[in-house]
Amino acid sequence: MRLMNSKPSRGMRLALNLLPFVILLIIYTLASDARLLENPSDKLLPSWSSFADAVQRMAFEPSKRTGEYLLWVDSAASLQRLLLGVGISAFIGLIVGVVSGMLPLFRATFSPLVTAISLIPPMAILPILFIVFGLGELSKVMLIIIGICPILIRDLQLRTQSLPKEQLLKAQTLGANSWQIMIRVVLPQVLPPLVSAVRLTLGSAWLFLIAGEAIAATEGLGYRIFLIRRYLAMDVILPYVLWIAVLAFLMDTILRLISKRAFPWYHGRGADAHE
Amino acid sequence: MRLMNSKPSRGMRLALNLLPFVILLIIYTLASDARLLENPSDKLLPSWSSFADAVQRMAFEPSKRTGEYLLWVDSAASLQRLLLGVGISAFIGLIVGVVSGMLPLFRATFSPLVTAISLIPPMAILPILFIVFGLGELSKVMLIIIGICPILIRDLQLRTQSLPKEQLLKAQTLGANSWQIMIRVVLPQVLPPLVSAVRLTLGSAWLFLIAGEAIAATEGLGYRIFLIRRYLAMDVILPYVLWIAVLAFLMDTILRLISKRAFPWYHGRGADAHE
Amino acid sequence: ETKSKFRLAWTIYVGWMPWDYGDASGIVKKWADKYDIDIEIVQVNDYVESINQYTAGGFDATVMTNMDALTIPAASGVDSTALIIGDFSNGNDGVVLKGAKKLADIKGQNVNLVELSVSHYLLARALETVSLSERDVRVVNTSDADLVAAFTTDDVTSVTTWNPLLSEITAMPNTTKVFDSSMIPGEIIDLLVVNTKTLADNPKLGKALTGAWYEIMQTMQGSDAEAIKARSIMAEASGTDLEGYDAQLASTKMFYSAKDAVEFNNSAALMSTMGKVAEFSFEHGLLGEGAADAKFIGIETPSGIYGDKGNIKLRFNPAYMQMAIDEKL
Amino acid sequence: MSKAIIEIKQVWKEYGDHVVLEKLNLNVQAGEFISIVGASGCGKTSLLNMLLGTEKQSRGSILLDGKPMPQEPNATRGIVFQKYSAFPHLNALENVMLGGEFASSPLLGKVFGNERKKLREQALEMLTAVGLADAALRYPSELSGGMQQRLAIAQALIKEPRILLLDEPFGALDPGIRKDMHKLIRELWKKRGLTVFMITHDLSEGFSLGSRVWVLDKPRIDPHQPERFGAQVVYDIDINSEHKLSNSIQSLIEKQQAAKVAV
Amino acid sequence: MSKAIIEIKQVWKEYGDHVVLEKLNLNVQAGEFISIVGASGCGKTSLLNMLLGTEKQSRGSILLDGKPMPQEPNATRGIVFQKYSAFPHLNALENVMLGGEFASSPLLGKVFGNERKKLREQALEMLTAVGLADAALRYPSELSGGMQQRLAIAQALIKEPRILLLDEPFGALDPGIRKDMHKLIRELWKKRGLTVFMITHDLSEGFSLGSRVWVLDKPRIDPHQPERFGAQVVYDIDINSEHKLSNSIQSLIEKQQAAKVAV
Ligand SMILES: Nc1ncnc2c1ncn2[C@@H]1O[C@H](COP(=O)(O)OP(=O)(O)OP(=O)(O)O)[C@@H](O)[C@H]1O
Ligand SMILES: Nc1ncnc2c1ncn2[C@@H]1O[C@H](COP(=O)(O)OP(=O)(O)OP(=O)(O)O)[C@@H](O)[C@H]1O
Ligand SMILES: [Mg+2]
Ligand SMILES: [Mg+2]
Repeated sequence: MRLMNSKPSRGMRLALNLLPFVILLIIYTLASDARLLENPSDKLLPSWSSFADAVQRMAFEPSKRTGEYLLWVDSAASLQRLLLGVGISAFIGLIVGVVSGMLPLFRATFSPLVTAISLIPPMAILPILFIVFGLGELSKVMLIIIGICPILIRDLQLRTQSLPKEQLLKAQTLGANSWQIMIRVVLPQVLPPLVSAVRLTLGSAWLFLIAGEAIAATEGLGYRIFLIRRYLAMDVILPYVLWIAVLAFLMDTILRLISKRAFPWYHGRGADAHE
Repeated sequence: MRLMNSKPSRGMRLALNLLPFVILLIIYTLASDARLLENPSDKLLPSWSSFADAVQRMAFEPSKRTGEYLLWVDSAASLQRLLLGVGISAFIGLIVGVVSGMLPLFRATFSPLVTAISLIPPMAILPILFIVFGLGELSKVMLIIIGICPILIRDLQLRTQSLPKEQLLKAQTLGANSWQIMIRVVLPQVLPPLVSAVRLTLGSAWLFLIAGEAIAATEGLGYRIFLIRRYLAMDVILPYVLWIAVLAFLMDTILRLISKRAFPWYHGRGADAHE
Repeated sequence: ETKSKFRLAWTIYVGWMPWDYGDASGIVKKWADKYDIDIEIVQVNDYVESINQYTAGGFDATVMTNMDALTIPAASGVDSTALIIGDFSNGNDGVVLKGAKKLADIKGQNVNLVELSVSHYLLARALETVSLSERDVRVVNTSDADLVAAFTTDDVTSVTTWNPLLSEITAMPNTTKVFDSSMIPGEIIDLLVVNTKTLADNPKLGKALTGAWYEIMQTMQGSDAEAIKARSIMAEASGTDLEGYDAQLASTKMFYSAKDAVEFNNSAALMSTMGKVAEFSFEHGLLGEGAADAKFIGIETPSGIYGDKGNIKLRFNPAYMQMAIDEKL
Repeated sequence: MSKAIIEIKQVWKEYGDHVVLEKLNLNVQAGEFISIVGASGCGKTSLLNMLLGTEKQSRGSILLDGKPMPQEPNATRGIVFQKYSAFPHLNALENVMLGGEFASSPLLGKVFGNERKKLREQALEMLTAVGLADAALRYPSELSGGMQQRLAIAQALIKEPRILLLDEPFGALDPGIRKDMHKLIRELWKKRGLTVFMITHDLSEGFSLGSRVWVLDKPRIDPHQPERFGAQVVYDIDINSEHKLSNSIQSLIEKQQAAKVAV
Repeated sequence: MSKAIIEIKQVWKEYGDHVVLEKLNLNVQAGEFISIVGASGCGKTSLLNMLLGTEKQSRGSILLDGKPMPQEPNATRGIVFQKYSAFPHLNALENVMLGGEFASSPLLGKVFGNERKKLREQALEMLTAVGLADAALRYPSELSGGMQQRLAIAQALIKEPRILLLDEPFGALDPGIRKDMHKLIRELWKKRGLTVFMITHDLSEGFSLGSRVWVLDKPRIDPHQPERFGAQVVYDIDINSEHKLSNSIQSLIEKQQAAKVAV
């Protein structure tokens, strides 16, 4: 049988899924043990018990300084910034993208500007951003917005433009004006692609969040990682990184489920599998 | 006439295209003049002549310290890292993506791992990267690779999986084995999507490049921006940012043209406009 | 103009942690209330960013070293005053080599440090002592957050940095601190810098800050329970523990009393130090393209003015610290 | 003879140098069913687009009720395309209600309460008329190709357009389903007194449905510059009065057509 | 009677609880042209997939030349789908040459020099046979639907398969073009002595092309559990010997079919 035709059984697949993770864990344990044997105060590859201690300390014991449970305070702060940034970006992306996709006059005016902005790596203008927007919450949220909004706008504009021309004509023959077509025909149809686009840009949003928090913040997941990076406290950094990955995964999953629930016509069996 | 049906004429469109840029330039000039009037040695919004001086100095005069033409040295260093990182990522993305898309056994083993990796913001694991790959060129290239490779792999896997099943069956009825199908049927067909995917990830690649250079380097565009930030020399930072945007634009354009040239069957009039 | 709301930025460093304690313990608020003003204490992760913000007008007061006060705000034409001299580094900054035992071995090596910072200055001064120059090494700009991680890799053989990074690095096996700031005492000075014009228009700000600072100094000194508690809080905020923080304090010459600070401020050594710093900064292009020589920017100290008298942008003015001594606050 | 609903006078359609249609002179009475046939690319859709108002003739004039044709689609002319006709995010019922909602609610394009109930009833009636009563709550993607076209027709008819434009409405359907659709469209046309223009590639469909058939073709061809001359209506066949004649012509055309296609 | 090329013995096809096909018992002689018709979803493609080797029967056995059917597609059985049949990144000539290249070059799947020349000639011959000689250097996207299907057929035939499987090969084509394709496929079948299985939705196509027609349908239906019973071959009509009979059956089926579709 050709290799491409041989499919693993259910149980086999699960085993294969887990295999690389198990191997990684084993390698880590061996390497960590070897290093710690040589130098017991080595911080690079902490033992599993150090991880447990660190998690216990960060998540379940109040900080001496502020009495706060740091992991949760950091998570709340970061999530709030992320959701604000992504939410505002999605809103702007939707409105500007749809209007720009529908109205040639608007598109001619703003599309080149959006393209130009999207070419500038936000990291390069970080210093400028902080000067313009200050060091408060605003600048962190703005960094996310500047980073992902142009992508969302361009995607939504493309989606709007690629709606079948026939639909827009049909709506006109039903007596609709531009505004009605926008809110009843175009907007609802680009919502599911908006959710997909947001899911795709979430990774970048996390990046910008961490970069922003690294420079100016007093709490947040990125802040904490950068703060303790100076001490190479891997026992805290690695759990934080994993926690970020878990949060990212949860957000992606939630968005996927919301989209499935809210837009059955998009994910229905008829329309071929938009995952 | 409905707003959505009114299209600007050719000349009108050009004028609209330029409008926001002209407005931005005017606003900048006014703001800069006002600030400089108050404090002539203000560095935040330099005058146009300071920009000209700075560009002249960075691009066309040898540096006093090293005798190098800094802009070009920086550009060469950054471009080399970028091209290496993106090139290697594209190569890995193509190979792993195609194999993973074609072979269910391989996919079951590696796909969850790639997903997990893609969830981790590379910025958060920078210290780990440095420790593993050192501080040299390798770590900067690796940062780019770790940042964009998972995206490319997942995209290429999806593209491979979404090739019509009929094609793969047809190839089998023509007597091909898995290897032949891979190199003659699948690989050539996912090359154009690979180019599109690379174009989409170029923005992220620049981001990671700049982040990497900001952390440890002796030359490079990101290095210079973050170094010069120490004395707020906007007259150099802004031209550098613009220059990065120009480079990004050129790379995107070149990739687009290459794709058009190399894959006429993909961009042909029959296949509806893959931009 | 006079105003009633002020913003002070601080960054994590042993000599600046008292500001965090002053904020957390309410001492700053107490003094602000006394003068009927508001002072917001803002922590900024990134040191350079906090100075940039100050220069752009985002903060009224910011902590920084004497060198950065000259090269960033003063060089950008923002007239600044060193309101409080908090401490100088007395071993808190150092040059560390891997393997080698003496400073001269640094020749030909890559040196990882935050370029154009006081570390860079320290390295230049260190090289002078063994008759080397910057051309004999290769400086690699490396962000402070990643220096410790960087040092664990094989390609990094020498670094110049400050605490707490320095103690993390020297704690690693096979390392030698071949030079530190205790060999150039009083040259790396940590200041609270205030915009001169704001200070002139709002003397209340200077009084409140100075008053608060010396009350904090009083509290954190010694080994009574309250001092321990204060230093524990500072330790945690900087990501370490009491023991680690005390170790850092040990290599810092804190001016706990205003008297010492004023004395240091008025000494002739300060002016000659600033002269060295200005020359270093000029050589590295830090004074801006308009600077014809190191004396382009005027620096006012009680013992005289260094540089251009017509372009004074940095002032060491002991007036408010003197008020603290005189208990006029 | 009654006043024509549509008059096409000396109409040319050109894209740059490319002459697509030339010198069309045609009058259409209300209630006619005009089938338009012709080789691929000869300009059928261009003609329909001019009637819809999305494209403007290059020369000449097109009159609707004696007045120039509005330069935009509107509710007087309904349209059904080969595909993409229904809105995928609305179920069948909502698709049909949409036209009424646009008219009653300029701001939201959506109505509630009693008004909604009324619209709903009308829409259900229309769905019943096209045989989709049972599928009222299904999304277009859950409907077969034939059902989607029925839906598109229902959607167009609820606005009671005087003119119905069909661009290969059954081109994507299986032969069995086509026959049902023919029956449906014939009934609707007769019952509602519509004026219908239908483009089709299927000659027998064109002849069996239409009351009049227009055959578009280029009467002259310059082999070196095929774009120099446009297509005209080379045959304009009234099915009712000339049924005999048309039969013979039909076989003639079929042969011609087959010969062309074979290239 | 000669040995059957394909024997289907007591074959059932189930997906989980859903019985798609039940108790099929059929023998096919080399050189037969079997048209398979039946309602949508009744299991025609499932049957073809078992013959192709991409799906396995749930029970029973399928024999090819008396041996179990290989469980993978291979060069003995060519296939033409309704679409996606040609490789879009190769021009027509390269598409047809590909089969030969696979055979001659296991490593690269690509041949050069003299061998290439030979393959090229064979491929051109095949393209000429299907009437695509002039379009040899065009990409599939530059070919019309009909031309693409010709190309797919040429591509399949160059491997000289003994069995040709067609799944609604002309379903997406216009009626005029369909007729040409019928002529082509009939010629190729006769000339090359192929055994052909063709699924079609068009009854007249099935009857006019096939030497034998299988009509798939469910003989029993449980209205509450429609998935309990699978389809069988309810009519197995030999066109040559029973032409008269088949005509009457055809009209019967057509009526049945039409009634179903109208739902
Ligand atoms: N917007 C346009 N710009 C330039 N040429 C066009 C445009 N629209 C159509 N054409 C050309 O006009 C000719 C007629 O096109 P049209 O779509 O009207 O043909 P048709 O008869 O509907 O063909 P088909 O049967 O394939 O739908 C074609 O040659 C086409 O290439
Ligand atoms: N992989 C599968 N898993 C589950 N059910 C399937 C699968 N493939 C087909 N079916 C079901 O089997 C039945 C027969 O499908 P099949 O594709 O063979 O029908 P068909 O006769 O070819 O229909 P059509 O004329 O629409 O092509 C359908 O009800 C379908 O839903
Ligand atoms: Mg057309
Ligand atoms: Mg099928």
